[in-house]
Amino acid sequence: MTFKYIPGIPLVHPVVDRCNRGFWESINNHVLSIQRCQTCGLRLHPPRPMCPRCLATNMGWEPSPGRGVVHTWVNFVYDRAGYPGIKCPYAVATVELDEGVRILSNIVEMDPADVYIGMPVEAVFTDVNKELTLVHFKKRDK
Amino acid sequence: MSVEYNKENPMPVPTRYFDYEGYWKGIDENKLTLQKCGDCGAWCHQPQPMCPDCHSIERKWEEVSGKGTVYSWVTYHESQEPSFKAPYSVVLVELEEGMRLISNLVDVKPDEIEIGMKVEVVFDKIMDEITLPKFKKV
Amino acid sequence: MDFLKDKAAIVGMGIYKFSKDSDLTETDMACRSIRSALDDAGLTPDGIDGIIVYAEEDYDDIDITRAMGIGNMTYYGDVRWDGGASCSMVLRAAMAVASGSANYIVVVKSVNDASLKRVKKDWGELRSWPAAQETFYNPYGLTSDDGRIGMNVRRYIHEHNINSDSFGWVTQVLRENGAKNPNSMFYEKPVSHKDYLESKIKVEPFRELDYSCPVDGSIAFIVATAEKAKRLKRRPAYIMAGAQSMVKGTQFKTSYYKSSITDLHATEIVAKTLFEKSGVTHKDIDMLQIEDEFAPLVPMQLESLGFCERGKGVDFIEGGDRISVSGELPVNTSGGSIGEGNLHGMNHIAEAVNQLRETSTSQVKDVEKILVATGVFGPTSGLILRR
Amino acid sequence: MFDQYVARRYRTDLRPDPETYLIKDKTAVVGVGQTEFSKGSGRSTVQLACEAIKAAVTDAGLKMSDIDGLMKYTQDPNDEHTLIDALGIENLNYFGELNHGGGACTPSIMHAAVAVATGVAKYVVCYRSLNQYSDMRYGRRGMAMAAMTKPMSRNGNDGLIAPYGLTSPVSWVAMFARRYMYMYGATREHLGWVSISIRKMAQNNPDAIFYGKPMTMEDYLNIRMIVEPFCLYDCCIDVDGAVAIIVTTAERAKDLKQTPAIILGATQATASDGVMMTSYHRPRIERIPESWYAGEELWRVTGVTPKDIDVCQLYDAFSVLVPAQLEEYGFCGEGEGADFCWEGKRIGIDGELPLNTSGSLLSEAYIHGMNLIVEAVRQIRGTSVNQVKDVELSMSTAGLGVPTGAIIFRR
Repeated sequence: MTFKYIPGIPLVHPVVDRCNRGFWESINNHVLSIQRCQTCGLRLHPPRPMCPRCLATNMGWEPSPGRGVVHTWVNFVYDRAGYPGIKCPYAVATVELDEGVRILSNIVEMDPADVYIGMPVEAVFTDVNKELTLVHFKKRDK
Repeated sequence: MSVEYNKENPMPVPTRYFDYEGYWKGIDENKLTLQKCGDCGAWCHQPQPMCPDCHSIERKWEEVSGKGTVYSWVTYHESQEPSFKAPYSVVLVELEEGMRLISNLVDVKPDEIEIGMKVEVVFDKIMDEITLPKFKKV
Repeated sequence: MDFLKDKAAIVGMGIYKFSKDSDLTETDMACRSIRSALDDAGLTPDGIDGIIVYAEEDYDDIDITRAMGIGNMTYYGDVRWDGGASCSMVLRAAMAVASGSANYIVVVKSVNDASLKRVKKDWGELRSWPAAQETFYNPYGLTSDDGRIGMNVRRYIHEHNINSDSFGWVTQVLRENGAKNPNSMFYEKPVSHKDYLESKIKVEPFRELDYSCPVDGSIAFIVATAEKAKRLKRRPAYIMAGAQSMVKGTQFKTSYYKSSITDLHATEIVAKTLFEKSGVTHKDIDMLQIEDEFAPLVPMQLESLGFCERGKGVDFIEGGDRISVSGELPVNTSGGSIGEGNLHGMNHIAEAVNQLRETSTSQVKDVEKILVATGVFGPTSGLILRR
Repeated sequence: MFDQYVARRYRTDLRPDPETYLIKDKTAVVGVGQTEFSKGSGRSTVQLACEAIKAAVTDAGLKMSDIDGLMKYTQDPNDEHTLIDALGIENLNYFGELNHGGGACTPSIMHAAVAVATGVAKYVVCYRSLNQYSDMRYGRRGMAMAAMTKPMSRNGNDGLIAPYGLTSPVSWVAMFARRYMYMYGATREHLGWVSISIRKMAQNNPDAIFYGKPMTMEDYLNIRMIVEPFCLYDCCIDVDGAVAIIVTTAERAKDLKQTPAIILGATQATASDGVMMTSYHRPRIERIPESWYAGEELWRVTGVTPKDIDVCQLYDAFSVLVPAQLEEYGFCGEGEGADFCWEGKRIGIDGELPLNTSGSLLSEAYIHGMNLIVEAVRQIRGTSVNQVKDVELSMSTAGLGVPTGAIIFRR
C-alpha cells in the first residue's frame, strides 16, 4: 500500500518561471527551500513575485529542514478520480512546516488510510525521472 | 499551384465539430454546400447553430454554384507558419449567392490577382484526409 | 444627462518599462506597475478593493492580490480582446466606483509579447469555441493578424483608390513622437517617409514599417470616484464617457461577413456613444490616442470616428502635418503602438493621462479633452478623458 | 507558531457608503431560460447557449434585438461574437467576463445590474453553456491526461500541486472537507443529510437529473468513495446544458411579461491569500473568508439579516459547502452548520430555511451555479416546483473556494 508511480505515464511537470525557479532548482539538489523576503524577512510559500507585507521584490531562498505536521489530507481511493500516473490509493496532504508555511505534497512510505491530521512528518526526495525531482513527506517519530 | 506546403510540418486540420460537420461533409463529396435556414431559407456562412434572422434551429445544407469574384486578398511574402511556403496568397471570395469565404487560388500567381477577378470552386486534396475548396480563375 | 459622465477619474498610473525581454513573469511586471500606480496616487494596497484584469494573461486577479497583500475586494472582472479591451477595462472600473461597488479599482495589463517563446502550434482539430472558427482560415494559411487585417486594408485601398505609400506618413509621425519618449522602443530612432518606402513588404499590402512593435511591459491605472480624486495628490483625468461595441458579423480580426468590410462599424458606434454621453463635439477634442496595430488603421479610424469624410482619411494624414504634435489634431503623441510599443492600447490611455497632467514628452499646450479608441475589426472600446 | 502573512481584516470604514450603492431596488431579473439538462446533448455549446438565450428572451417578453449586453464566464468558451452572429443581435454596448468558474454566477448578475444601472446597456444577458458530461468534464480522468501534455494553468502555481496527483476539483475541496470535519466533529452522516435533503427536493423537479431517484442514508453510505472523505453522492452531477438570465432596470421591468425579481443586493468578494480552489496557505483553512465577506457586504448594503431570508440556494458543488456557507453567511454559528442540516428538517421545504429547492447542483444539474439563480427567481415568481409560501426575500450564492458572491432578490 505504499506510494507508487505507474510506469509509462508522464507526470504533470511544473511550469518553472522566474518566480518559482529557486524552489525547483533547490529540489533538484535534494534541498527544500522556502522563499523569504530579503527586506522584511517574511517567509512565503507558494512563491510570489512580490512581498505582500512590504511590496519589495528582492526575494531570496532559505533552506528548510523539512520537518512539520500534516494539516489536512485526502486519500484518492477511486482510480478514475485520481491521477492516472499514480497508483490508487494515494495520499495528498498539506504539511505545516516548523517555519510556519504550508506545502502540498504526497505522504509516502505508509498506507494512505493511516494518515492523520497532526501526524509528524519529514521531507524525503524522490527522483521521479531524469527531469523531475519532487519533495515528498514520510512519517517521523516525534 | 499557388500554395505549396512543407508537409513534414504539422498542417492545420479542419474542425469537424457539431455545427461545422455539414460543411465538411459536403467537401468530402466535392460539393460546396453552405448552411441555409430550414425555416426562412436565409443563407448563412460561417455556419451558425441558430438562424440570425428567424431564430430557428432547423438547418439544411445546400450546394451553391461555386462561382464568384475575388473580394479582397493578401500575399504572405514571409511565411508565419512553417507548413506554408512563402510567397502565397489568401483570397476572400464573394460567391454569386452573396456569402463570402476565405480560400486560396490555384494556378494564379500572386501578382496576377485582382479584386473583381471571376473565379470558381475546385477541390484540392492536399493530404489523404484533407480536401479544401479552393478557387481557379475563369 | 448621462449617469457616468465625470463620475470617475484615473487617479494613479504606473508603467513597468517596455523592453524586448523583461526577464520577468507577467504577474511580476503587473505587480510592479501597480506598485508604481499606488505610489503615484498616494495609496497603499490596503485601500484597493477592486481589480480589472485582461482575460488572457498568465495570471488571475487573485494571483496579483495574493502577491501584493491586497485584502478583500468587492468588484473584479476580466476583459478580453487585445486592444478592444483596454478602454473597456477603464470603463468597467468607472462603472464600479460610480455604482458604489468599490472605492479604488486597479486596472492592469501586463504582456510578454516580445519575449514570449511561442509554443509551436499543435494543429489538431480545434474543438473548443471560438477556436473552431479558425477552421475557415488556418487551412488556407491565413494564420496571423497581419494577413487577417490585411484582407480588410487591401479592400480599403481598392475601394478608395488609395496610394498605399501614404500610410508611411503615419509611421513617420508616430516614430517622431516615439523618438522623444524614453519609454519608447524607438527612443531617439525616428524614421522618414523614405525609410518607409524602402522597408520590405512582409504580408502584402503591409510593409515592415506598417507594423506595431510587440513589447514586454505593463501598465496599471487606479480609478476612483471624482469626489475621491480631488483629495488625492495627482491631477485627475476625468472620465467623461466610455463606450464599448461589438457588432454582428465581425469576428475577432476576421471581419469579412458584413456588407462592407472596410467600415469600422464598431468604431462608429463607439464614437457616437462617446459624443452623445459626454455632450462634447468633434471640435472640442484636442487630440486622439487611437489604435495603430498597423499604420493604415489610423486614417481608417479618422473616418469612422468622424474627424473626416469616408475615404478622406489618407488626405488627412498626407504629409503628416495635421496629425503631428504641432498639428490641428495630434495623434498618438507618445508614439502609440508603432512608435512606442504595443501594449494593446494601455499606453494610449497612459499618454492621454500624461497629456492632461502636462507631463508628456510631446506635450501639447492647453489640452482639455482627449479621445482614446482601442481595438478595430472586432470588439472596440473608447474613452473621452478631460482635465 | 504560524508565521504566515496576516490577512487584512474587514473594515467598514473603508467601504463605500451604502447610500451610493446603486443597484439596490433599481435592477431586476426579468427573464430566465434554460435547455434540458442531459447526459449528452448531441449539439454544440454555442447552440445550447443560443437556445437558452432565446428561451430567456421569450420568457421576458422581449425581442432579440432588445439585447445589447452579454456577461460571460471566462471559462465559458462560447464567445460573444459567435453568439451575436447566431442570434442576430446587431450590436453589444456592454460585454465582459468573470473568472473563477462557479464563482462567476451571482457576480455576473451583479455586473449586469451595474451595467444597466449606470446606463451602459439596457438589457444584459448572463449565460453559461457547457457540455460538461460529454466533452469538457472537470472531474474526469481525461482532464488530468490532457494536463500531462499541457500545463494546466498559465502560471507556475499549479506546478506546486498537480505533480502530486491533486488534479481534480473533488480533491481540492476534499482537503477542505477533511479539515472542516476534523475541527467541528462533522461526520459522513452529516454530509449525507445534506445530499439526502437536496435529493428529496429534486423528486418534484422533472428537469432534475435525479428526478425519480430518491436516496436513503443507506444508499449514501454504501455508494463508492471517490476521494476520501467524499463519496459519489457528495459531488455534483456533470451534465450538458445551458442557462441564460436577463437583467434590466426595475423601471423597464414594470412593462415586461414576468413578475420581476428585484435585486435587493448583490456582492462579490475575494479574501487575502486566495488561490483557485486550493487556498491551503491561510491561517485557518476550515473557514471560507470569501463567503463570509460576501455575506457581510450583502447584509450591510441591503440592511436585512440572515433571519429575513425566506429561501436560499447555496452553491453545492460538494455537500460540505452547504454547512460551511450556513456558517459563513451567519445562518448559524461557527461549527453549527453540519448539525443544522441533520435529518434535513430545518432546511426542508417547511423548515426555518428551505435550501436548494430545485435539487440544485447535487441533484438537478451542474450548470456552474446559474441554475441556482433561476430557482431563486422562480421562488420570487411563485413558480417553483417546491414553492415556499409567501416568499419576500430569495437568496442565492456563488461558487466558493474561489472569489465568490451572493445575491438577494425581493418581490
